[in-house]
Amino acid sequence: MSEHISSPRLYVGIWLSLMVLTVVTVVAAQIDLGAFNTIVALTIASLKAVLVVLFFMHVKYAHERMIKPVIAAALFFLFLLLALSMADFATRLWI
Amino acid sequence: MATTAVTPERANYLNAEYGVKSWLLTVDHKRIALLYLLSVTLFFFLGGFFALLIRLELLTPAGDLMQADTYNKVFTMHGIIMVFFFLIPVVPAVLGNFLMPIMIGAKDLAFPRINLLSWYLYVIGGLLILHCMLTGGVDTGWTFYPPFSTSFSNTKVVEAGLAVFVSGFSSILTGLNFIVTVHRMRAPGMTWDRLPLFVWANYATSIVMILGTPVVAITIVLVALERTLHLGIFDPKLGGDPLLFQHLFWFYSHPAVYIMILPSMGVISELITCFSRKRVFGYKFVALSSVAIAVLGFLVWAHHMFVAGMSLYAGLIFSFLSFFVAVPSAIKVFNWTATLYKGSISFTTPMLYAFGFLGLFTMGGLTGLFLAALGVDVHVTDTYFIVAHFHYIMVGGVLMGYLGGMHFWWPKISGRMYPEFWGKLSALIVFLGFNLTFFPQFILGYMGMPRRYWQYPPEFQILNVLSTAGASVLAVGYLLPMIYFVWSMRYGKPAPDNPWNAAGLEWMTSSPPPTYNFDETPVVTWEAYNYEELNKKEEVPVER
Amino acid sequence: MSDSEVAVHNPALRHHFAEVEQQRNASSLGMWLFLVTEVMFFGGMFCAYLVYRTAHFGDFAAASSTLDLKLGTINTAVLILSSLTVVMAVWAAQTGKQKALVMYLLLTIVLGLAFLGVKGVEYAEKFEKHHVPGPTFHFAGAIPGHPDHPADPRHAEMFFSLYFVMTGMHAVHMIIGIGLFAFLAFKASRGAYTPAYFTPIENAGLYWHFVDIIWIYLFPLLYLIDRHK
Amino acid sequence: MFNNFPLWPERASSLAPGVDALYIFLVILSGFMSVLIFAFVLFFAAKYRRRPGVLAEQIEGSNALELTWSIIPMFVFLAIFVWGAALYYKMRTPPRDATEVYVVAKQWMWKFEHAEGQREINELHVPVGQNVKMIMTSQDVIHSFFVPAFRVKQDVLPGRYTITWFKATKPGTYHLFCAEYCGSQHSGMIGWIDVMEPAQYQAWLSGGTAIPAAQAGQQLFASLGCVTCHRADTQGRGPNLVGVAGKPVLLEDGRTVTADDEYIRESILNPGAKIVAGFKPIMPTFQGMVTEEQLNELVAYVKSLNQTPLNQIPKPTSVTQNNSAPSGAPQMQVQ
Ligand code: HEA
Ligand code: HEA
Ligand code: HEC
Ligand code: CUA
Ligand SMILES: [Cu+2]
Repeated sequence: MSEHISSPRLYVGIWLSLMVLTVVTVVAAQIDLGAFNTIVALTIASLKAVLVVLFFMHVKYAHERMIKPVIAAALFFLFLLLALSMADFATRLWI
Repeated sequence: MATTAVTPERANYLNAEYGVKSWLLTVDHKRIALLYLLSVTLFFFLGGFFALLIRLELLTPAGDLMQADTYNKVFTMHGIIMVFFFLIPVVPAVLGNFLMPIMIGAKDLAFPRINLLSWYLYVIGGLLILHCMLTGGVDTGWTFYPPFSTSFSNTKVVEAGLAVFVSGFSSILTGLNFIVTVHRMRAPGMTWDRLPLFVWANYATSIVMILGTPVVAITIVLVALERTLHLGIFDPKLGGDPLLFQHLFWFYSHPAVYIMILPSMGVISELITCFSRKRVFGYKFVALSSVAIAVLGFLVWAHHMFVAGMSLYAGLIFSFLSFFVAVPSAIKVFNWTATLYKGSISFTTPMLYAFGFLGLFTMGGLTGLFLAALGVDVHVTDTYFIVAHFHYIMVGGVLMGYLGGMHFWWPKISGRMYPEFWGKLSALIVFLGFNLTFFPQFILGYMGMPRRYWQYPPEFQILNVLSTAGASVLAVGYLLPMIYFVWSMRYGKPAPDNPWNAAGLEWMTSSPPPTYNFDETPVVTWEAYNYEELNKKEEVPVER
Repeated sequence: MSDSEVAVHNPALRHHFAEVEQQRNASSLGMWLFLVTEVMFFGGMFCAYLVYRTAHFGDFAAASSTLDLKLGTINTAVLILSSLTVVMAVWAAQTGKQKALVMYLLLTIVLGLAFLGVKGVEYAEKFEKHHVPGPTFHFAGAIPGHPDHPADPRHAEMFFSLYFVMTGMHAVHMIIGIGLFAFLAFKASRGAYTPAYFTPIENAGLYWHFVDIIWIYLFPLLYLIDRHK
Repeated sequence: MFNNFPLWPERASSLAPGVDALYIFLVILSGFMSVLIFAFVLFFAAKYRRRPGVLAEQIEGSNALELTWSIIPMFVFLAIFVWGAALYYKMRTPPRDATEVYVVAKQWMWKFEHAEGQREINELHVPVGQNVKMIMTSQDVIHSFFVPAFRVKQDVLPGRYTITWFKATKPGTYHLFCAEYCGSQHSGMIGWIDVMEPAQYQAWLSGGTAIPAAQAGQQLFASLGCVTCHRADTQGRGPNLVGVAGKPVLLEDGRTVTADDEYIRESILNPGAKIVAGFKPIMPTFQGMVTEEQLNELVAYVKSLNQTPLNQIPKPTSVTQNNSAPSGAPQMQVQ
């Protein structure tokens, strides 16, 4: 079994990026960007999540092949839950 | 015929160890399956007991047998027990648990201790619901709709919710275990296109268990918090929307109906192939339609909410999607029928159940189309038409499949044959009793009798009497197998390793199997349902 | 690592697996599937939040801006740091640095407790301000950007209900994680984990990162959106 | 033929024949499919029953067949969908000329209030041939308004309005059921719909000394102080409500919504939710100060402001606004 071991330097780098992103999102929240505030906040959050998943959770180097499909499935079904629920709530105002 | 075998038994999972502890602490998937069998059966009879109470109350239009509140608790307990404590675990946790590892040539599930933990969670959930029942019960219906459940019911909603929550985790863990097992534990040569269809079906079921159950779990937590801590999430007084609950609830509970039916469909594939001595028609389509049902099943949940006050557009979307989930079911039905073509069909008890399944599932499924059709659903929703629809599938379909499977694999599980005559008789009784019980309910429903009614206008009585009569026949039909299965454990003929000359790795090990299933890990070089070769060897005619 | 020879004798190999690789893959697949269920579990709450947030955007913003941004940010930093310590713990286990492993685990526990402590301070503040849903709830904020437009206190109450449920569930997960790490640290100090067998550390790590990710979303959703004046 | 053993309830509304037609179509279709499948199963079972010396023939499958029996059902399903959807659309869009009945459901009774002011409990009188729109809300839990003879059903929710409508076509007395489980006496929450000939109905209407809903609403409008802000000119602190109902309203945040019943209701209970463009959010909430019935009356009054005035209601001065009646597809919003 060929185990991939990332170097602590990479981890610290990721950690620093996460911290920077945190600062950015907090600062961005204070600026009025209209609807973009939400988008920016969630984009940054997703960016952070991706970093954590790929490097801290070792998905980038996973030896188990099914992990990526499993994550994709989780996101897909989460999306279904949110999107199809909103299909009701968002259209109630329609005529 | 009633002589017990005197020859010393081969070492098997049953005689490997003795004592209560060897059962309660076992990590052998086969023993855990038997633990499930025992507990699930208990709950079935309990749920059936409540069903009988329902039917007795509805014998007359007046509410004369019990109080209204009692009736409400009775149908609620009936629903909760039958759904969460019987039908959802029954096929995967009993037959699936027993067979999945053997069928793929593994020694056990991937996580044996987690498997045991699932059973304990199930039992804890079961004890909670029993406790809830004995200390006052719950009267919200199995659907727990707020604001009734959160602010108006003064029964034990939280406790019932907790029971469902805990048993939900049992089913999550089972699903998790199955998926990992199928992916990682297959014997050499057991490729995906050689998997028995029962394994495919359970695999698909597991997907639903994993993705759906957590949502209902958190939903129930929210209801409980709203009740106890006055958090306001569904509360219309705070501007909350009770429909949000319904969305979250059905996000799980619609897919959950496929948790119930898929494993049974898997059983049917095994039965039909074996007793028509054929490979299944369109293996790939039957296998993939299971996965398709599992996935599409997540797209249709709000068809339970057509009159609930959803937006018009959501109604249209969900109705449209609902029809698509019927397509893979249709594929299955057609393929099973085609499998019979040019077969060599024998009418053993399991096969009779399979025929029963085909008929009743088809009718139940087709009436599902009535419900998915918006205009008709508006009229029949929340009437007995719905009750009939789901009993046709859940009792007529799932239960028939389960009983068929129990008869089929009983020799493997217990090492004994069941009495064939009584088996056939009970299959017949169940079929007739079933139709008598639930067919009248379709008419009743279209006539407008609402469900969850403790008393009803007198013009509905005739049909209700028929239904009650049917239920008592049905009770006999279910008690019979109970009796002769128990009887056969002692007095049944010892079963050969492969009494049906069936395909599948489970038939290549001894009956009952040894603790680690195979003396030697099998290497698979043939497709599933290789009846071609088996038929050549066949000379021993099947016991009729 | 040359595992193939070790495999046969590896005491960690359970009877029903053929080889260590299979067992490791199975357990990490199992762990990921468990995380999928967690995603859906929190997904239910996110769904509720999405629905109400879009329906009562202003009222929720009003309630949201009473949250303490400073504490929230600090907690985010604490949690991210704890993710680093966890991944370092896994690294220590992979490379057989047993002392470091225990140290990193303990550090994670400390950070986790710090997070919970800060959360506790925040909760206490809600109690003082009567921002806890229930009969004593009271809210009198205005919609951000519309100082003369009072927010609907009922919707604010829903916001706080969701706030407590979501952060509460998150905290419960943290507590479980901390318990887990305490147990692992104890075992690790006894030398239970080696480069050949450290699955429990790896899986607990995955769990912790997942909890971290939940917070990564909770933080902007609860604290940040429409925060500006 | 089925007089003693009917297979469907009386057909007493304009919607009923359509629903029954689809139903009967589905019965025939499913009957046909079931018989077809059973016939095949039984035929194969008999023809290919096990005989000594005859082996089963192994057949792989057939992609052509698979495609056939996936695609044909799919089109059949699509047809059913379209048919059912058309009916549903009709059920959920009340005609514009419908008279309105306000319904308040509570554990365990139905309360009705006619536009003319008649109030009834568990019994509703309606004229034959007239479109009737039910504007429904609940005081406690979810109920469901179900009249089998009309083939209509709609859940009734607390905190908001839901709407259904029907046009009775046949005089008679029909069951009204509560179809959503609502607690102990769910099965007792039943009543009658009396469908009368128009003349009879007029006689029934004039029997009582009811105050029309809109008029009662007008009195409330004065006594609750709404008039202080909502004046019939442009001088009020609140918008002039004449001609508002049923029309699109531009909101402060740029959205446009239709001022349907639900919107008016929300404006009274939760004025802050949707601010009319150009106004300040100063309107106090009347949550808790008005009962569901009073709320209905207020809504009826606001709507009456741009209808051809009901006979008794004095036309508010300076109204030139006119008539196209409020209407609207039912629509709901998260409250
Ligand atoms: C195991 C359980 C199970 C299964 C498998 C199903 C399967 C289906 N169900 Fe059912 N259903 C329930 C259990 C189940 N249901 C329960 C418990 C409820 C009530 C819950 C409650 O309120 O308490 C319910 C309620 C329910 C409703 C809501 C009714 C209401 O409350 O208003 C609807 C609406 O669309 C529906 C639809 C369907 C459909 C379209 C299918 C489809 O999957 C069926 C597909 C199968 C077939 C269609 C048959 C085979 C096909 C052919 C032979 C093809 C040939 C046909 C043609 C060419 C026409 N079901
Ligand atoms: C797996 C699911 C399942 C199963 C197997 C059954 C089985 C049966 N059900 Fe059930 N049913 C549901 C799931 C199920 N049901 C659900 C989900 C609801 C909705 C609940 C709700 O609205 O919330 C419902 C509701 C429901 C109603 C509607 C109640 C109402 O709306 O008012 C009725 C009425 O006839 C009914 C009847 C029956 C009958 C006669 C059986 C028969 O098949 C049962 C036959 C079995 C037996 C008769 C047992 C035999 C045992 C003995 C004879 C021994 C006696 C026992 C002891 C002494 C302990 N069920
Ligand atoms: C203190 C002044 C005040 C009082 C009292 C008041 N309103 Fe209003 N109302 C307003 C203002 C200002 C608006 C516009 C801003 C908004 O939408 O909240 C408004 C908006 C409305 C609307 C929406 C109108 C539209 O054009 O869309 C309705 C309907 C309404 N009020 C009904 C009532 C009723 C009924 C009452 C009495 C029970 C009432 N109001 C009492 C000030 C008042
Ligand atoms: Cu009201 Cu049921
Ligand atoms: Cu469904």
